[in-house]
Amino acid sequence: MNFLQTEPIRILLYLVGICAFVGANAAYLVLAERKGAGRIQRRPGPNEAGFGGLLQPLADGIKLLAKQVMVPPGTDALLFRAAPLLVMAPPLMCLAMIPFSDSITARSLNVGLLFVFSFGSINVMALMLGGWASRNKFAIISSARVVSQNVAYEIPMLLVVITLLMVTGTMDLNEIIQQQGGGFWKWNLFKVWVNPLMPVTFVIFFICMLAETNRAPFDMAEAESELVAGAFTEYGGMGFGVFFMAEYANIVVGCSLATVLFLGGWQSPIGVLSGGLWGAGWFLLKLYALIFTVIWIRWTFPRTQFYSLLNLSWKILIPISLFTLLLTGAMMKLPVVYNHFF
Amino acid sequence: MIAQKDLIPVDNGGDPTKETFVLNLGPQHPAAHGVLRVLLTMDGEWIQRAEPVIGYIHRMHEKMGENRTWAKFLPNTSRIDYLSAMHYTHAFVGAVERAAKIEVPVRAEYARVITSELNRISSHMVWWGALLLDLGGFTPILYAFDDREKILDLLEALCGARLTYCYYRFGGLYNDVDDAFLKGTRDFVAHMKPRLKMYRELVTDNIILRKRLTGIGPLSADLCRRYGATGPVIRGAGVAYDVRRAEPYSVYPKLEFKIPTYPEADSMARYLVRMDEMEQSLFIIEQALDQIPTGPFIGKVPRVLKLPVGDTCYAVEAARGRFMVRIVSDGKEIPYRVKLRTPSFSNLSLYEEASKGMILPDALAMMGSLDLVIPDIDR
Amino acid sequence: MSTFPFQDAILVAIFALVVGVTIGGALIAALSTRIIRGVSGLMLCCMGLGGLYYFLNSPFLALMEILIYVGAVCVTIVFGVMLSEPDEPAHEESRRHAVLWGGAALLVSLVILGGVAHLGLRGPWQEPAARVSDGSVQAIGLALLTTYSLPFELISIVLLVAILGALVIARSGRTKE
Amino acid sequence: MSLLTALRETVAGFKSLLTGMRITAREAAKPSITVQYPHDTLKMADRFRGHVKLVLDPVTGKSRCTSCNLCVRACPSDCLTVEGIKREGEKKKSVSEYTLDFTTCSLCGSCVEACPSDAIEYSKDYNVVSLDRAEFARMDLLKKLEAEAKVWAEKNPELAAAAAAAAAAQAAAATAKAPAAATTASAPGAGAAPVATTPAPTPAVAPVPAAGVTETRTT
Repeated sequence: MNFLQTEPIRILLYLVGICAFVGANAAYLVLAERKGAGRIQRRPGPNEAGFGGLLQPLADGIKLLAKQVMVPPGTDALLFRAAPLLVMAPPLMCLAMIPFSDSITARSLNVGLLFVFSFGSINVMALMLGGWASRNKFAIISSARVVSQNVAYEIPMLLVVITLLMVTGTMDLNEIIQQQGGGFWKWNLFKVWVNPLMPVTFVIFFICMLAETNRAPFDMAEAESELVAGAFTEYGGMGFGVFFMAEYANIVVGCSLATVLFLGGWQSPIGVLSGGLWGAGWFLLKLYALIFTVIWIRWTFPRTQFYSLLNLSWKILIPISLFTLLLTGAMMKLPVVYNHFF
Repeated sequence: MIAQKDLIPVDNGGDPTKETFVLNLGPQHPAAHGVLRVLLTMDGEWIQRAEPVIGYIHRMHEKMGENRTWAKFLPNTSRIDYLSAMHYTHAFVGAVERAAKIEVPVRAEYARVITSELNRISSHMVWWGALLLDLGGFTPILYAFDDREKILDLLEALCGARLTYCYYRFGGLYNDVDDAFLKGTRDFVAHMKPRLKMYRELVTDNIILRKRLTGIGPLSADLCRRYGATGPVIRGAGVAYDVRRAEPYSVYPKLEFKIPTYPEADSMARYLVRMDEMEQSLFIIEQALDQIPTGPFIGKVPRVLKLPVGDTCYAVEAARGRFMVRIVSDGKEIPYRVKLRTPSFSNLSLYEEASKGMILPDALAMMGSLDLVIPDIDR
Repeated sequence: MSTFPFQDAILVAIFALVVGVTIGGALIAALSTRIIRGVSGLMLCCMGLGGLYYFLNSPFLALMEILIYVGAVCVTIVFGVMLSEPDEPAHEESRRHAVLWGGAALLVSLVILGGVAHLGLRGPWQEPAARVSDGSVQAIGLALLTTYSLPFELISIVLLVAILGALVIARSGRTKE
Repeated sequence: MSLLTALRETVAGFKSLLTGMRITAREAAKPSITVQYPHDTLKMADRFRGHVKLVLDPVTGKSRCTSCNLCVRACPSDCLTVEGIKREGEKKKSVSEYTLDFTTCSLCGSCVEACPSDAIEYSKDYNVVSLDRAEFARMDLLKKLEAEAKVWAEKNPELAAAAAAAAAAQAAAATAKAPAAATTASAPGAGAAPVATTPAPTPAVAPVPAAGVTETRTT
């Protein structure tokens, strides 16, 4: 046990652990998505490879790996190859910060929240470089959309997070979770005495998360009926596979962040059994419930129009999140002011 | 063929700083529904000019009509617009019957109405699902196909085919409508009513869909008239033009139904017209099922059909609009000319004018609301 | 923490890597002919800078560097490049001009480098008694609103100007007729 | 637009989204309706129009086709080839070659309607596959019928025997009339008749195996 806790081994373990977690999630969330879509559409989904289609991700992976890596003529070959790497790195980095349980965190940092956001913002760059380097008109249109969309949604997201920071007073993710212990009514989602609009804040965060990860109904980057495959039109084989996996890895990061910030992370909803592996269990339960919602949403709604997406951000989400920010500030300072004067 | 100068249109309005590029939408593109190609001259995401390039699936149906007998051309008619095969066969059969003065038994006419309206519903379901695919919603098409499958099963049991029915014959039908079919149709009508309510709740009332279609691609009644657009497109522009009422045929005069119109003339209006039409079709089917008499299903037809010299037209209200067949006979066994007036062709023609200045996804939403069937354009 | 073997060597290696990334990124940014690669180099350089800040015991600043410079500024630049760069690389300016401007730029940067180096070598270096900021929200808020309130406000003015400038440019470009 | 209406619209829009999600959740709870095709198959409707095939006459065990070529004339895409021969002792011609070019057939069914003697019908094969294009370009329907006749003969030995006897009688009558021609004429079904006892030779396109004639005579 002592040997396991030495720093190099710990780092190695977590490195392997995170890579495995991201890889397994990315692979099996694809299957879960297809199965979920099948369920909603009253069909079985992939069910031929392995028992109930469990080997489908493996089959897909082999197929993608066996494909020739094509760099189409006219592309910027270096950036074209670099983009898939760049798109996969941020979610891997971000997951290092996510506390899976009170004792399972790859790297605890007192500015963990900021870390997640700063590395999360690189993701856009990767999609954009990939699209630009493809030298494909559809891909470039898609890149332009990705940027405006991500820039537009980063603002309400950060506003929401600032609201939350005012409530928690810390950027350490583990500490944020610890503050939410003792039952689901203590989760930030239900802290209506701090800010009566807390559930709305969560909804805004969730919508922004969908938009930032380019998920339906905000999947402007891959609007297949308009832009063929968007930014990755020219990618084939594992290049495409990595983009595809990164999408799911980003969803995992986004949903775990939502879990940590609003749903009490590894805290048990009933106030007991929240340490150690129990905590990890609760965390994963909440995480996958959110991911399931993301899948459910994708297979229910049509895609939003691009300008109504921006309108939603600038005209609805930003004003509301600004209002909640002000409201939270006022609610927090009201007792102080009251005590001061009376 | 497209000349080189058309491929690189310089359309910057005399302003050299305005950069445009040409986006080749199709012939292989997810939104092109078949092999339509649209040359888009774009300024960013704004469409400067959208030029449809057609002919990729041209099959010379009209020419084929000129070198085979009347009966041999019949199978072709269900392949022009494969989604509303019944209507197309109806128009051709009707034209020949009108020219040859063949009496059609009443039972056959009622059966034609029932099958035509079933076909209209199934065609609108494909449109509904495909439009939502264009808009990025994947699930509705599977729900629509689930219900459409019931129609196809009914029609398959009746005439043996699921798509290219070829069910009508000169003077009647290929098979009699049996009781199983009539009962199945009654069940289907009962099944479909709550489903239409579900469609409305899932999609029509959805805020995202409303935002995407309301106010998008207005096609004024004047524009529709100039390009000869018919069907739900012109009804969506507020004009109550329906061939079933304007040029009554078959037993439609005996049946009651409303012509749904919406004056907004946008994509949402066309959407709502089709949704209402499905309801009206169900209503028509119910009446026809109640009124259908017993009797023969095919009239007296000469073995070797020779039409008198003359020029005959027959129009029907197909799912996409007015489909008209004009046949010219010179008294021989083989037609002198078969002219097909297809609705999708006219409905597409206005696309270039209407899509000017639109943003790409909106233009595709509008194209979806036109309900194009590419073989119907190229025929 | 203490049980890490070759801790110092690894730290030196990482530091060297970070410095290498910074300088390499800067060189790519300055020397590549395609603008898009230049921006990518700039992005690399900013990442390296973030690493340097981290070595200076300021994780908050390091992350802010990445969040703002990579996540926002570089993205905006690439966005601009994407919309503005012509298909063909811009034709080479005449050699005389290039030499002239290059020489001037070199001179200016040498002067700045000399000045900074002079200050660095002459200035008194001392270990901070305690870490200025531990990265906690409270400490940062206090610092921004008391000690560094003037720079903070100045930055917001710069941002305002930048937004206004972007709006002006965008409006003139998008006006029809 | 006042702030209040904007807010109300936002709430109404959000509600419509929740309605949509409720519906998909409800649908997700319903059972799957897929037919797992290669494992399960659907029964084709009685009137299903597959490619045409020759009808096996349940009395004679042969085709009813008289090679009148009406189907060939009715076909809009010229995909049928019918050859017939006039056999001794038979009033009508019988078919000796019936091939369908399935690559051009549009399954319209004009041939079936045109047939005066109900000799062709629609098959229920909807999943005909082949690695060889020629198998579709020249689909030998007569061969298929003969294979069917073999099965039929195994199933109904007494009917087959009766049919064979009838054919033999006819042939005998024919030989009585014109003994010189007897060696060349026989019905294809006759060759398959003794199958009940001994396996018949593989049906070939060439309809008159000389051995079949002698065998028929001996029975």
